[in-house]
Amino acid sequence: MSPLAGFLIVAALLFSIGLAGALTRRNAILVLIGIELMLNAANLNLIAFWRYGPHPEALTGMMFAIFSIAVAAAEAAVGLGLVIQIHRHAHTTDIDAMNRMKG
Amino acid sequence: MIQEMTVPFAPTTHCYGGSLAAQLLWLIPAAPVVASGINALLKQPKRRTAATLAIGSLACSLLLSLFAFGHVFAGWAVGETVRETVNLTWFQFGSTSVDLGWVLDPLSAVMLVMVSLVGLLIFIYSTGYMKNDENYTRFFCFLSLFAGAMLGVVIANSLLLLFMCWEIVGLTSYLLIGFWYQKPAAAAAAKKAFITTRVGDVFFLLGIVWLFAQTGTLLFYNNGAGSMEAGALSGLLAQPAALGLTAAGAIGLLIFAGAAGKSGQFPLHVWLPDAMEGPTPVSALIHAATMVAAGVYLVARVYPLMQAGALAGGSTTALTVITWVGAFTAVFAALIAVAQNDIKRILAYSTVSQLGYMMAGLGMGGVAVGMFHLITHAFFKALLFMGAGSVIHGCHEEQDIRKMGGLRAQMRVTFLTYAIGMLALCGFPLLFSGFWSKDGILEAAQHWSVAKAPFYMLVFGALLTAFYMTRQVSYVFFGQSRSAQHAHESPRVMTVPLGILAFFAIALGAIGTPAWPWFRAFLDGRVAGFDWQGFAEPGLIGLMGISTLVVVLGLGLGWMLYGDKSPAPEEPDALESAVPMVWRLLRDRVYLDELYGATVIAFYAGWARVSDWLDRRVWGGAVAAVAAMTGFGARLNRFLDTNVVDGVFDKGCEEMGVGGGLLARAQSGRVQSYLRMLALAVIALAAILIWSSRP
Amino acid sequence: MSTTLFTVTADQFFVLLQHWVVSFLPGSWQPVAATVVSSAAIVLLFPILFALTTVFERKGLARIQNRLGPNRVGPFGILQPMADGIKSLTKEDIVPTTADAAVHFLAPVLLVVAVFMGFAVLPMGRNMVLVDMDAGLLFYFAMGASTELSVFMAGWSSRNKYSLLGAMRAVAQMISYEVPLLLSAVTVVMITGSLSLTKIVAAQDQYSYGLPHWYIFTPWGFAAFVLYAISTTAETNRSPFDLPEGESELVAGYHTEYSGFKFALFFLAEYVAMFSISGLGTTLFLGGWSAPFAFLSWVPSWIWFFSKLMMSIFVFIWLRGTLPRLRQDQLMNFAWKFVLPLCLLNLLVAALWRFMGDGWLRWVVCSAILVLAYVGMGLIGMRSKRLGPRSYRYAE
Amino acid sequence: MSFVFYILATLTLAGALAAVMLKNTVHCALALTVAFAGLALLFLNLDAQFAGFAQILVYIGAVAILVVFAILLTKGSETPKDGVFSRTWLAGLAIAAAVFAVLGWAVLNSAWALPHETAVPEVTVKQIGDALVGRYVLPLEIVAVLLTAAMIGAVIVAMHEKERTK
Repeated sequence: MSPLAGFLIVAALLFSIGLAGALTRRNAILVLIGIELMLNAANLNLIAFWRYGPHPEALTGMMFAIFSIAVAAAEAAVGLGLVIQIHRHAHTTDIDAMNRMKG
Repeated sequence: MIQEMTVPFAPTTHCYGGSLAAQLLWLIPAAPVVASGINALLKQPKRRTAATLAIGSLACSLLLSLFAFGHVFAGWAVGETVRETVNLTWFQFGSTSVDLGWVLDPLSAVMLVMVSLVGLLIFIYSTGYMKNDENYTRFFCFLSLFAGAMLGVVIANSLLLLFMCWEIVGLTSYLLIGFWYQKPAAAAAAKKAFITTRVGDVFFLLGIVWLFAQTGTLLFYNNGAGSMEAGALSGLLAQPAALGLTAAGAIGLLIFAGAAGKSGQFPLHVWLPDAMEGPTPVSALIHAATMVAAGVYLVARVYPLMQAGALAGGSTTALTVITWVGAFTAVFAALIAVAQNDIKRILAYSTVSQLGYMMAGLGMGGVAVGMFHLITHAFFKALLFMGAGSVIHGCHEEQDIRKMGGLRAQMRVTFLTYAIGMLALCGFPLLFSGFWSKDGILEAAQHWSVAKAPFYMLVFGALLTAFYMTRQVSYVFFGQSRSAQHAHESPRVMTVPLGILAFFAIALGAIGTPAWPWFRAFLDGRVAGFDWQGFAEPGLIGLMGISTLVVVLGLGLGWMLYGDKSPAPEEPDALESAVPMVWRLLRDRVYLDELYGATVIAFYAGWARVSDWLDRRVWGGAVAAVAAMTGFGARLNRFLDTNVVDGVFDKGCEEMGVGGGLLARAQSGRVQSYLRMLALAVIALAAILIWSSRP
Repeated sequence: MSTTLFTVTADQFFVLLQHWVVSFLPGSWQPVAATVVSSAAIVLLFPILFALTTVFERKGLARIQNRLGPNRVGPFGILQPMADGIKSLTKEDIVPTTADAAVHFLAPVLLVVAVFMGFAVLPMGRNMVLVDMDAGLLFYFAMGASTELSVFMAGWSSRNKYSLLGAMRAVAQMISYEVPLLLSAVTVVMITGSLSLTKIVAAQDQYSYGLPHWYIFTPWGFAAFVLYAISTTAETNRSPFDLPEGESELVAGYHTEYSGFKFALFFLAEYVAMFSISGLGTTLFLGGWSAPFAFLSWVPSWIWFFSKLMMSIFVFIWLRGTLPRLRQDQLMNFAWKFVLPLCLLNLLVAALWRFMGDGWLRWVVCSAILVLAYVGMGLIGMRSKRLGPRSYRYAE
Repeated sequence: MSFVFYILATLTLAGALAAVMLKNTVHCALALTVAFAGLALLFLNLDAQFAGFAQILVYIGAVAILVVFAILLTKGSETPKDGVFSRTWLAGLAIAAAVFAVLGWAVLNSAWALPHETAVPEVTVKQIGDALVGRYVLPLEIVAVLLTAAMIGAVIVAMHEKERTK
């Protein structure tokens, strides 16, 4: 099995762990953590494909990963900001309690 | 010189006539019409202003007419016949255009002077006659409107303008006859007058439309393109119409039918005697001098059309018909006049018969003969009517001659002028105008190539005329007074016009004598020299002898039968005791009204009932059916709407709502359920992607 | 000629020593052995320096406060660190019951490791760098980033309100000043065009008219150095910015619940962090191991590096002795409203400097901009502050 | 598959699992940092030096601290009253497993087509710098704008209630 497959398996596993976290945890912040993990799994995939891809000198995979890191950081900041604000209003971070947007 | 009219229509005024008179011709009818307009706005008590306005406007029209007459006379004196027309395009549609215009030629000049002069005198007379009537202003408004319309008819160069003024004349005659509308008889008489003239007018309109269709223009004279000019006439002659008549002949007859209605010729004369319900000045002005003369003037104006195709000296069918109708009316009306007891009714029948004379004159002798009799008749008939008016006024509204008598002494001036008028009417030889004008007609009848009968009828008519006039005079003026009150002479404002008219009744004869036939020359545009040879024409002396004989015979008979006897009112008339059957027939006006009642009126009544039945049953039924249908449609629509449409729609919305509810549950607001759905979607997509891309 | 041989050997003494030691091992192991030896050297050297600086600092402070400082243990108090060391080792290591044991223990370890990692890329002498990494500076800052986390772990794990409060303040301060730190370093990168520290030192190792090309002598360099110095003092929670372990209010800040050896570790980590951040400062601005004057270049390069290092440490101690402690909001406002804007401006000036080409013009323009900025910001800052009597918003 | 890779993989996955499973939220955060560090090392293992350091600097340096701050500010550190996992945790787990199954299946199926061994790409920071301002200048500018917006947004969102609704 090629090393790339190994990395892909690890990334997939990491992704599903992140997804499980996001789906099962009650605390909003942990959902965000789950999402961060999923994003990182994606970055790992990018770098792996870049490393073992046909044109590493094109740097596409790496650049993509770098930009994705930047964006993920921004997303984390805003997400946590929102969670803090919700907590300040609803005094809870329980994700099930936050269903004000119910249809 | 006519400034561009800023009225909506853009008239292309190809004013053929350049002279000032032609230009200002339109002012003559305009003045009285404006006066009537102002009068209409005045309040009832404004009596003096109304009268002065009416009289003033007609005086100004008279002056202008004299000026125009002078202009034409000057032209005639120099030797070239003046015919000046001013034509305007009323409105234009596509290539054809409807034109109006007025013409100044000897015929219209003479009529202008006659109408405005007689009208003025009657206006002055009526200020006295109507003094104690409360609708004084309204009376003068209608009178001046009538004068304006009549003058409009006279100057019209276009059949359409003529027809419009013709209708206004008809309207004013209706208004004036029915002036005392409180009296049911007056109202009925006005309606009768209006409807019978309308019958004539229908044919007249048909004639106009046919003429317009054929020649494309309604103008009489349009420097060559007018309907009365050679080009159009030849076209009309070429056109065959029904019953072997040429188009020209047929149109001529149709127009004559209109004239017959207005001038009270035989079949349509029934309205004229009943029109006496109106005030006497009205009868004098309208039913003696002017309006009834309009018909004769119309035939004179359209004479070239009538005469088209006539061989030298010969006669066309149109003219023959006119002559026969004229002659018959003359005799017929004269016969009835003999048996009448109302003073104005006798004069009415006399007018009908004299109009018959004029028509016959036109038919046989041409325009000049007819017109000369019209002019003279206008003066002495107006005189007679006004005389009768002053008699009635004097006898305190008494109209039945059998209750009058011996007024010779009490109303001296009226008697004198009335006697002059009577003698002129009968055609007393040499001195009176009536003699010369009637003599002209008889002469024409004598030379008429078609038949001799009209000549004898006219002579017999003359005899009858003399007879019933003497009967009337003797009943009214001679014998002893049979009425209780004491009759008094009318005031000067009434007697002065009588005097003036009396003078004209005598003087006018001069211009038509064979020795100096000025009037005929003036109309035909020939030079009129004075020479006694005029009398030397073959047969003229004989004719004069016959007519004189006839007149003297009539007078004698009349004096013999009635003279100074003045019988008691209930006594049977002298003639009645002689020939009671004929007398009663004549007194009841040959039961013509009853005949019409039975035939025409019944016919229309029947049709009215039929149309009423049709309207109520058939159309009504149809409408009711349609209404029912729509009602049913509406109910069906409501049923469909509520059950089908709403039902389906509401049910659909409900289902939508339920579906929405289901979906809403999916939107639980819990983020994780969204994520789950997302993940499921990812799995499904990935599976599809992988499954589809396997080798 | 012989002198150059001598200077070279002196200069490269440690490198040769390393090669000599490594040569005893079989070929394949050599690279690993080389790194092990070098890192062992670093790990040994800096704690010794730490010990020295503790005394050096306490004596320095005393001198500033017109008192003697420790002089009981050994001549002039030289052996004082030995005493401290033995004291901290023998003291009982108390762990609060409610504390989160694992995190409590892990915090100091992570801190020390993170701090020591920084030295890997610092060029301490001519080709005396442990790892000549292409993205050396980036590696350094990456390693520096985990210090905040360990501070937080320390503060939180001891379940003590004061320590948590102290940790929060420390982390907030360190994060606030990390941005200006990076930005000032970036100006140097912009000019040299490379992240590798050896290249940066090489770029400064030239002399014109006898004056060295150190970046500090350029207008933007000097401004960047000032901002860098401010940020470093804040990063290491030293002197005016030592609010977190402000003894007067928060007892000992985030490491109140630590005692014994763990407390010593914290202390060690703090000082080593100071050494490594000063080391970076010298490589970036003071020309690393390059001599101040051309004619002095015969002196071994590492001597220059360490002397500059000690000069910086002296400045730290000097600052500690003279400046009063800043209040938390003043500290934060100062970071975000004064230091950061000037760093951004400095970036602009550096860009201008680089693209204006040689000549006196760029000197005038850059220095003019910077001077104006400093004066302006100063005036605005001063005018808005009401220098009236101290008002306590929460105290009363 | 080098020995180092295995160690790093287990380290990362353990960190991730801990981050998801642990009861105490702060521990989860710390476990998360371990996972981030593991990933950074994996990046270095893949010779993506710049990405690795960026990962450390950004994630461990900033995001971890952010998460921890968030936990503290929302009193996450006290043990939650009613269970750590949401009511429908089983469904979530099943779905995650399903996702992993699909991904794994995809990877294994295409494993034979993956390239085995390729040369170590020689990447210097200068190349990355050139790429950033050369080919990827637009994404760079957009990310710059995004980061500024996110910063301002986050500040406004989390600003203290009192001032904002004055």
